[in-house]
Formats: sequence, structure tokens, C-alpha cells
Amino acid sequence: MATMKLAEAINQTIVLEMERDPDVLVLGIDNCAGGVLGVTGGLKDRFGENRVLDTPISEGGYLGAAVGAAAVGCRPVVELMFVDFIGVCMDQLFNQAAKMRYMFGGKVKIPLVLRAATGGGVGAAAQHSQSLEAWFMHIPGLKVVYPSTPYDAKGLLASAIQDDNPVVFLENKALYASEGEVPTEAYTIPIGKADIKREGSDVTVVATGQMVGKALMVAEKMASDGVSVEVLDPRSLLPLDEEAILTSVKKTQRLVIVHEEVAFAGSGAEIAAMVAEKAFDYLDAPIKRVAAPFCPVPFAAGLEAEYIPSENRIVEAIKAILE
Amino acid sequence: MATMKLAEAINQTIVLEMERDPDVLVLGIDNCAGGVLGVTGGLKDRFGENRVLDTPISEGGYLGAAVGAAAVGCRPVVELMFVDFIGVCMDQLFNQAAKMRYMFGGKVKIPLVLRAATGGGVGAAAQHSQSLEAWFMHIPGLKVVYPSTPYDAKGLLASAIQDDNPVVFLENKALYASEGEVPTEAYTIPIGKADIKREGSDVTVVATGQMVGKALMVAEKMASDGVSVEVLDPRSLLPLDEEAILTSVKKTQRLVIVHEEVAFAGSGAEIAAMVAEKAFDYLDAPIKRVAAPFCPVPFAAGLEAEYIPSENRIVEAIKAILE
Amino acid sequence: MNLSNEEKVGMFATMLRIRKFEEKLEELVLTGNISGFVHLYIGEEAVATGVCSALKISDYITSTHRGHGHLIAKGGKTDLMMAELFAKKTGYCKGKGGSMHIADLELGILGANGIVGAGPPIAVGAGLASKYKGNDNVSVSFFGDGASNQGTVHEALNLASIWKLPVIFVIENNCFAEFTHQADHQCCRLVSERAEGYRIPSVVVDGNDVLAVYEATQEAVKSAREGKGPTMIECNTYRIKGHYVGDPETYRSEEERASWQSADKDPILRFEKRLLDEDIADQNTLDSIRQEIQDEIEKAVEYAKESPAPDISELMKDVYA
Amino acid sequence: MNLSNEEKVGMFATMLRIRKFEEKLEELVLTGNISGFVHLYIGEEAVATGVCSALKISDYITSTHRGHGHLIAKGGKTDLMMAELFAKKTGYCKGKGGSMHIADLELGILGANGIVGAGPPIAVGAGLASKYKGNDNVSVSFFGDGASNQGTVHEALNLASIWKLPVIFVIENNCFAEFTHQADHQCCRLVSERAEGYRIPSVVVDGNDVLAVYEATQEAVKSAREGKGPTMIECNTYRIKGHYVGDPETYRSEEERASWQSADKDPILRFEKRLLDEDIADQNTLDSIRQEIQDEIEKAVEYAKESPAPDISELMKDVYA
Ligand SMILES: Cc1ncc(C[n+]2csc(CCOP(=O)(O)OP(=O)(O)O)c2C)c(N)n1
Ligand SMILES: Cc1ncc(C[n+]2csc(CCOP(=O)(O)OP(=O)(O)O)c2C)c(N)n1
Ligand SMILES: [Mg+2]
Ligand SMILES: [Mg+2]
Repeated sequence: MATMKLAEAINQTIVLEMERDPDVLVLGIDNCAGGVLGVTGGLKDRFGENRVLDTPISEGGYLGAAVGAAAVGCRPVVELMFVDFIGVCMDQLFNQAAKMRYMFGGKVKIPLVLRAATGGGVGAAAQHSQSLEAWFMHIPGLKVVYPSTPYDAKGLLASAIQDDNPVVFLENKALYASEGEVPTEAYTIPIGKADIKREGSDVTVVATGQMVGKALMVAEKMASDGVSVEVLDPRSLLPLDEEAILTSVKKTQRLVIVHEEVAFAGSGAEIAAMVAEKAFDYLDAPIKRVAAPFCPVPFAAGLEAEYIPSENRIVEAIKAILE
Repeated sequence: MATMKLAEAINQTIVLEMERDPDVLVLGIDNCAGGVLGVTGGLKDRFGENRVLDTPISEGGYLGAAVGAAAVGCRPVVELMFVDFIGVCMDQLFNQAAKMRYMFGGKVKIPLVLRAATGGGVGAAAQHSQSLEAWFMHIPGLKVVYPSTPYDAKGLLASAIQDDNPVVFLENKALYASEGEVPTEAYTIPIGKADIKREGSDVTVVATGQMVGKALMVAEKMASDGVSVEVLDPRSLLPLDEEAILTSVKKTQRLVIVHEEVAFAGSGAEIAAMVAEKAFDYLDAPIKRVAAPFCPVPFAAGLEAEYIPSENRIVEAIKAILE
Repeated sequence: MNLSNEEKVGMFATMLRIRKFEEKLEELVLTGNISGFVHLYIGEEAVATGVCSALKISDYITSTHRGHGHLIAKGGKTDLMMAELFAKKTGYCKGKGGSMHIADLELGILGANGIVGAGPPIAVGAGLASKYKGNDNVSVSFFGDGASNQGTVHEALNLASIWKLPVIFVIENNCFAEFTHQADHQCCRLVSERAEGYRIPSVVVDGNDVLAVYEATQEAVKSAREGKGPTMIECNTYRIKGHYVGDPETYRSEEERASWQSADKDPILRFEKRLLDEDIADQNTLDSIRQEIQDEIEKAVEYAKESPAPDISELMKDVYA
Repeated sequence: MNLSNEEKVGMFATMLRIRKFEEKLEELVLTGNISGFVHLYIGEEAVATGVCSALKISDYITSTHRGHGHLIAKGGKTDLMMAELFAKKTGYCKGKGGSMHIADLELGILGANGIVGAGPPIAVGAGLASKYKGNDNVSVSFFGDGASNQGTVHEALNLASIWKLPVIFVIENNCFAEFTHQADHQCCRLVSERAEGYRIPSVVVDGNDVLAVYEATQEAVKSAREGKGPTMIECNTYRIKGHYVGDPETYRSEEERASWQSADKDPILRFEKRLLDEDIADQNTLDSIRQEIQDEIEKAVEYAKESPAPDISELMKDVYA
């Protein structure tokens, strides 16, 4: 075990996977110099420019190249930098990577990981702060992973790289510097398994990314008021561990969903809809979503603090359905 | 009044708006020759090549050009051809058109309509048959319109062109040739107003696009079994007429949502989640979604018929929650 | 050029196979036997044939929406293709893909593609893999004059160039992008005038002369295998049929089209004459090839017709590996 | 060139205004007064200044992530800019946009942009509107060497070319895209080598010579206003500061950087010397301009600091018109 930051855990996992499997390649803008996100440092020195490639600013081109390389036997790990840049290369993700296997009648595998920094809180404004999980969840053929701790990040990224399908791996910017205990050796965490970050009996809070930490703080605080909050981190949104969510909701009979993207047509909508269909009879109260309001991410710190779901708003939502 | 096809109603509306407002421009691939969708016929002859522009295959470029033209006072009506092509130009829609006003502190308007053919049923396979409403709904700053009849198409497209915001206007391929009564003069239908296509008291069916017609057939059939089905067509998904949906659900206490896109993280998820929060106490049964299964659109007619939600599946869903 | 007479006759057969396949297909679409969007390669056979004749099986190609010619030239089986177009379980994609998505990874065919401009980056990626793995496979990306205006094509050219990848960009300049003349969608007379901006060597060939295409490709392949990086080959040709089967073709004159079907322009008539003139083959041989191909296509149709449609249980399969 | 002495001195002042604004900004970021991503224009002042000096107020520009210089040169107010960078209600965007999204439609500034390559299509659209409306406004799109590899830039060039639009593409070749040298992200020595492929006339200028930039732009503007279509101007310059404030700059040597700050390379030092050598202005005049600008920037900072932050009620405003 070692204490390390989420960014370090990701870096270490890439190193381990590159050592394990010579087919793993790394592509992205400025990765050789460590990347603007500061995640790919040291890779070039260790593995050389043939395996760690700097890409020109042409996301559609290099994501497409990763798709082609994956189709013929490589395992590219691609850095998109900010998830907001997906708009210039979405085609290669959703029409090519995710659909090729199906369209070709099962005759190809596209083992590819697309890493992207997600979320706000760093004053980066509307085009560098978005959360777009829901878009990726809507793409059959894709997997979507979103860890909230260094430990989960390491195990899930290893699984993502070893997976034979295209995987979008979301990294919450506000969590890059967050620390946690991480085993030094290699390990995997299966994609599609939720994790109960805290057990509770009165209400289930499903949270992702940096919202997990906030939900845990809320759970801690509310415990002293006698409210027992269960915090469930799906860890992957596609596939979604419906069973774990349903089991929890059947126990607590109340559900609050917390995420950083806008509420409308966001990832929480799917979770709420799924529960409203499959655990309706267990529900004792309306399903609440705590998420961003329906506007772009503002620059001003005060506005952004209001934009990103706060512990207060989580508390209010829980209280509203406990009454 | 005249009987006309949906494609004709759209063409006529573009003509009327171009006559009314000299700022309206038309851009798209092969629009001068009437377009592959067959919707823009006659426009070039009537308005000339300065107002009806053929674009090279470069969606990001010409959608971006429309954004720029809109920012300085034009009202471009852009044809994307198939909605599936959005992956190469999403950036100009979601990071530019939809966010500019907010990012600039309210100092710009982007009156732009992006028309796109949506949906399956014509054997066009995975990259020419998708429905992607949910993606567009998730974009603050955008409006999303999806008519199901020639009458609605005409009134809504006129509103979309006159709107000062970017509007995605979805045209269901299977409906292009469907006919309906349409007034010959110009009129508008407000964006954001749902339409009850049939009143009923036992269950609310919210349906979009070609699913509206299927829901109406089902309602007709089930009426003879004594089941009274209310069919609500939101007509625009963003803004969504939440009030109309809630009013209907509060009356019927049962909700089935039917749409052509995949269920997972689809537009129905938002509708279900909204109702599960705001009308929970009125609901007598789980909320059901009838939508496409989680796979790309298959080519084979038999598979595609199974893929697209059928009347049978709607009936089953209704029966399941009436028990 | 180092082609034996046999090989030349083989190329003739390939072109003819494409032509006959497409002619049959057109008939099948017009008679309602096959549905979906179908884009025919008639008139452009020399391009795919000339290019693929210079490739090994392990070399890669990416194709387009107009892909049947590329597939057949790279060794694709006409019966499996026809079965796919009939949406049958025995087809290349089990009936799930259709015309625009046929692939055969074992033949290095990385797929037709319904998105214009999506293929070139994928070919670049296959080239990257070849370079990284140290094998000598080259990647060929076929794309049209219309596609050359798509941003991804520009990006792919730049990537292949800076990484010096074994990629050959084959431009099929067939005078049209859908209903739009090439001169109306770009100002350069030739797409390949853009190559120099990426420092990619380029060559322009008569795309209706199969041997010229072959020769240019052979050079490009040699250069790619030697690690000298990408080449662009622009093939001037003409799309004889409409953009898709059913295209009303309001945008061009009958004369223009007919002029490309003359004996001195049609790629197959031209090559046939040459084979005869140069005594590479006699009429009997060519006629019997014609007959064989006719039979092959008929059999392919029969095979397709008799094959079962995919079972409904197939719907949710092959989404994930 | 038809510049009066006064106009030349005005250009000097503009360059200095940019420099001082950026130097102050760097200090404010490093001291934690301003947050977010901030990309400085130091060293490239002659480009924005030379270009915008040849424009009317009603002409349009699209800018980039490195936009402050373009804005100031096009007439943007330093106090409103500073207030925006301080995220204040009085800022250009009410504090909602920040460095990468400043716009002033009244000055024809269609916005900085956080997405590399997104500006050129937007400039093309403004040019399309000018042509359609029959006014003589031109559009200028500033973009970098790095951006030139983005597909949308290629698409914008092609559109401007086929539609013969009044658009000027100004390439700021500052030797870097983030941490990557230009030579490592493209094989062409100059971005403008690609212009011919679109039949767009191009010119390469010393981007640190404000008069050379002005002259080239004036020509391009004239041609655009006369309906002769787009021009590409490549300005060779150098990014003196890191990619963003805080960049560790591990990828270049101190010597390389310093060489661009010498008296014969720095655009402001060079122009100052010229003004003096050619007796266009005396040292006193220039010094007092320096002082005025210093004061202006200080006042801008004061204004920004004293301005209120946007009220929380602003959060949901300006989403829709
Ligand atoms: C991204 C995208 N835009 C538009 C289309 C529609 N489309 C299909 S083929 C085609 C024309 C392609 O022209 P070209 O590249 O010259 O190939 P050709 O058809 O001539 O073989 C167009 C516009 C598409 N499939 N994908
Ligand atoms: C689509 C997109 N990809 C990547 C980035 C990250 N990024 C911001 S600036 C930059 C480099 C731009 O280089 P250049 O165009 O030369 O402009 P310069 O910074 O040198 O002024 C990059 C890669 C981005 N903002 N948008
Ligand atoms: Mg063509
Ligand atoms: Mg640069």
C-alpha cells in the first residue's frame, strides 16, 4: 500500500499495463511532455516515442487512428485532455469504435481506452468544465467508467485497458490531487460493479465523481442527526450495476441521485427511470436528483460554486424525502 | 387547408419564411438539387444561389459558418442530412451555438435551425438510422423540436426559424411521406407546448416521432377493450412541457413512454425521472419505457422491425401497468 | 511493371467481377429484392483493381460508402457480399451491416463506411500498428473527391506524414460528390494539389487505366514498405451510375455520362482491347472468364436467396466482445 | 503604405497596451488574484496590432484561447477585459466567460474560443453574411500553427475559397502548440504552404514587424472588399511566455526563448527603435505613452477589483435569448 494521488494512480496503472502488454500504446496531445493534465509524465522516457505518441491538434484524426490500431491488434490508451473536446471527434467514438463490432457481425474487437478530464471547480469555464456522462451512456457498444478514488481508478483503468471493447474513462479534475491508499502491485476491479462507499438504512444516495466525497461528508454529518445514509458509487455508468442500486433502494426505500452534469437528460435520469420502473413498489418517496442547473458552466467562482452540487443541496434533498 | 406530406410541409415553411424574412439562408449538402432527403427542392430556383448554398462535405465547417452568420444577423437553416452525422460537427452545436450567448454574458443571439433526419425503418443500418434526441436535450442553450405530423412540422418549423436561439429540428424519416391536413397560410406553433393527440383516462402514453402514430393505433385498438389511453406528444423535448405531462399523469396515474432511440439514457429517462420526482404521489404503477434495445440499428429488415418499438410492445407495456 | 500475362488476365477478371456484381445488384435493387442505400462502383473498377493488385492479403484497406469494388478487388467473396446485401445470416456481417458496413478482417478489409471521411484516420491507425509492430503491412485508404473536404481527411494526411507511416491515400476523383460536381465543391483542379502541404509525395493517374493505377500503387507500396512514409495517388475516373440506385440524376447530362462509357474510356473495354491487341489473351479466354464470372454472380445470388435471414435472437449479439 | 506618423505611434501604443496588460495579468495570476487558464500574448503583439490596424470597427474577427491581444488591438476596453478576468459583473461577459470567451459584438469581436480550430468556420460565416448582405465588412480569423492541423480549419479554408468570401486567415506561427514544436506537429515548414491547395493566395511576413503585418493585411483587406475572396497571411513570431501561466516549460531552452527577446527581435523594442530612428516620434512622446498605458492598466485593475462579483441570480440568465 502507498498513499497516492488519483493522477499518480492513473499514471502508475498505465505504466504497469504497458509493461505487461506490449500492445498497449499511448496517444495524446503533449503526452511526451507529461500532458497538460499532468497524468502521462515519465511515460515517454520509459517506453519511447514509438509507444508514447504526441498527436497534433486533430482529435478526430488521432482517435480514428486509435480505432484503426485497435482493430488490427493494438490497445491504444488515448488522452482527449478535456471531455469538452469530444465534439470534434464524437464520430470516431460512437459511429466507428462503438459500432464496428456490431456492424461487422462480430468480426472485430476495438480494445481502446479514451481518457478524459471531466467536471468543474477550477474556474475553467464553459468549454473546459463539462460533464457529459449521459452522452456516452447512450452509446451501445461502449463502456463508461468513472472512478471516485485513487484505488478505484487504478483497478478500473487496468480493467479498461484489458477490456476488448472501447471504454471511456472519466477523470474528475477536482479529484486529480485527491489522495488515497493504493496497493503498489497490479490489480483489477471489474467494470460494472458498483461499490457501497458507506452503508446506511434510511436513504440511498447514488453519487459519481467528486460527488461521492460530498455524499460521504453529508452521510457523516447526518449520522449525528440519526439519519443513516447509504452511499453507492456505481463506478461505471455503462454497464450500470442496476442490481446493486435496486438492492440498496429496496432496503432504504428512498433514493437521491447526485451528479455533476446538468440534471436534464443527465445520467441520473436513467438511474431514476430504471428505479421508477423496477423498484416502484419499494419506493416510499419521490426520487430526487441533485445535479447542475440547466446552464453552461460559469467562470466566476461564486457562480461556479453555486453551479456545482453542494453538500447543502444534498442534505436538503435527503431531508425533503425523509419528511 | 391542403393535404400534404411532411416533407412538403417543411419545404413550404422554408419558402414562406424565406419570403417573409430576407435574413433566412439555407445551407446544406446538395440542397440546390433538392437534397438527398428530397426536402429542399425548388428553393434554389426560387431564391437563388446566394441564399440557398450547396456545401462541401464538411459539416463542422458549414455548421460553424452558420453559427458565424447567425451571430452577425442572418437566420441560417442548415440541413445536416442524417442526424447520425452530428458526430463530426457536434462541437459547433454544443460548445459554440448553444453556449455563445451565455459565455458572452448575453451579448449575442444565435438564431439557427439545424434540420436532421432521424430514425429507422428504411434499411439504412447503424450509421443512417439513429435517434439521438437525448444528446440534444442535454445541451443548455439549445431547443429541440420533434414533430409527428405535417401540421405540427409546419407550425413548429416556422417558430424554430423565428426563434432567436439555436434549434435542432428533427424529422422522422419514416414520416416524410406521411400525409396530413395543413393550412396553406403561414402559422406558428409555440415551441414548448405539448399536444394531447388523444384524450384518455386510464394511462398516459408520451410518444414522439413515428411512435405517436403507433400509440394512436394502440389507443384505438385498446378502446374497444375498454382501456382509455391518453396520447401526449411533447412536440418539443427542450423545453419540455413538464406541466402538460404532469397534468396528464395526475389524471391517469399511469405512464408509458415510447420513443425510437435506445431506452438507456434516452429522452424517456428524463421524462420518467421528472415524473418520478414531481408526480410520485399520483403514480399507481411503475413507469414503463418502450424504446429501442441497447444495440446499434441492424440492417436486416426482420431485425430492424424487432428493433423499432412496435404496437405490440406498447400494448404489453400498458397492460403490464394496468394489472 | 512486372506483371505476368496471367496476372493481367486476373486483373481483367477482377474488374469484370466488380462490374457484373454491380450490374446484378442494380437490377436486384430496382426489382425490390434488395433494400437500403446502394452506391455502385460501375466505371471505377480500374481503381480498386489496380490498387489491390499491388497489395498482399495482410495489407489493410479502408473503404467507403461505395465499397463493393474495393472489397472484391481485395479478395472479398461475392457470395458472402451478396448474402449481406440480401440481409442474410450467411452474409459478411450476418445481415447486420449491409452495403455500407461490409468488412473482412482476415483479408485486411477494415470496413466500408457510412460516414464520409471516417476511413482515412482508421487506415492511419492500421499503418501506425504496422510500424509499431515492425511488420511490413501497408494501409490503403480509398476516398472520394467529396470526402477530401472533410476535416478528418486533412487530419489523417497530417498524421501519416509526421509519423511517416506506411499509408497510401487513394483518391477516387470521380467528378462528383453526390449531386455536386467536383469543380463546385473545391477550387483545386485536383485533390492531390493539397498533398504537398503535408509533404506527401503524390501522383496523378488515369484512373480508368488499370495498369497505370497498378504501377503507381506498386511504387507507393514499395516506398511504404521501405519505411519512406505515405503517398497520395489520385485516380481520375467517373461515376457512371447515379450516386445511389434510384438517384434521379438531374444534375448532369446524358451526353456527359455516355462519353465515359465509350470504348476508349470505359476501363474494362479499354483493358480488354489491350489484352487482345498485345496478345496477352485471346477472345476465347476472355469470353470464358466472362462466363465464369456471370456464373459466379448467379450462384452468389442463389446462395444469398437461399440463405436464412438472421434469427431475431441475433439482435442483441455482437454489441460487446 | 499610407500610415501617418500618428497612426504609427498609435500602433506602438496598441502593442504596448497589450504587453502591459499581459504582464500585469501574469503577475495577478501568479499572486492568486486571478484564476482559470490564462494564455499570454507576449511577444506576438505585432500580429494582432498590424492586422487590426488595417480593419474598420465593423469588420469581424474571431480569436482564440490566446485572445487578449486580438481584443485589445480590435478596440477592446482593458477595464472591461480586466473586470472579466477578475470574474466581475462589470466584465465583458458579466464574469461568466473569463479569458477564453471574451467577445464584443459592437467591435466586431466574435469571441475568443476555448476550442482550438472553432473560430475559422465562424469567421467564414460572418464573411458569408457580409457577402450576402452586400456590405463590405471583412472577417479575420486568427489561429495558430497548432490549430492549422484541426479539420475544421481545413474545412473553413475550403468554404471561404469556393464561396469567394471576404475572409482573411491570419496564422500566428509562434513555433509552438502547447508544449510541441511546430516542426513536430506538421512537416511543412510553413502553414501557408497549404494555401495553394485551396487556391487561396498567401503571404508570409515577419510577424514581429508590425508594419509588415499591417501592409500584408491592408492588401488582403482591399482584395476582400473588392470581392476577390480570401487571403492567408502567415505571421512568423514566437511565444515568449509558457503556453499558460504556470507552464513549467520543460520543452524549450532558456537560450531559445531569450533570443526572441533581444532588441532586434522583440516586436515592441524593434518598433520603438524604428520610430525613433525615422524621427516619427521622440523618446519623450513614447515615454509618456508608456506612462499613460501603465496608468490605464492600473486603473483597469482598480476598476476590476472594486467591481462587484456577479450576483447568484445571474447564474441562470443569458442561457436563452
Ligand atoms: C459525414 C457525412 N456527410 C455526408 C454524408 C452523405 N454522403 C454520402 S456519400 C456522399 C458523397 C461522397 O462523395 P465522394 O467522397 O466524392 O465519393 P463518391 O460518392 O463520389 O464515391 C455524401 C455527401 C455522409 N455519408 N457522411
Ligand atoms: C479541440 C481542442 N483540442 C485541444 C485543445 C487544448 N489546447 C489549447 S491551446 C492548444 C495549442 C494551440 O496551439 P496553436 O494553435 O499553435 O496556438 P498558440 O497556443 O500557439 O497560440 C491546445 C492543444 C483545445 N483547447 N481544443
Ligand atoms: Mg466523388
Ligand atoms: Mg502556436
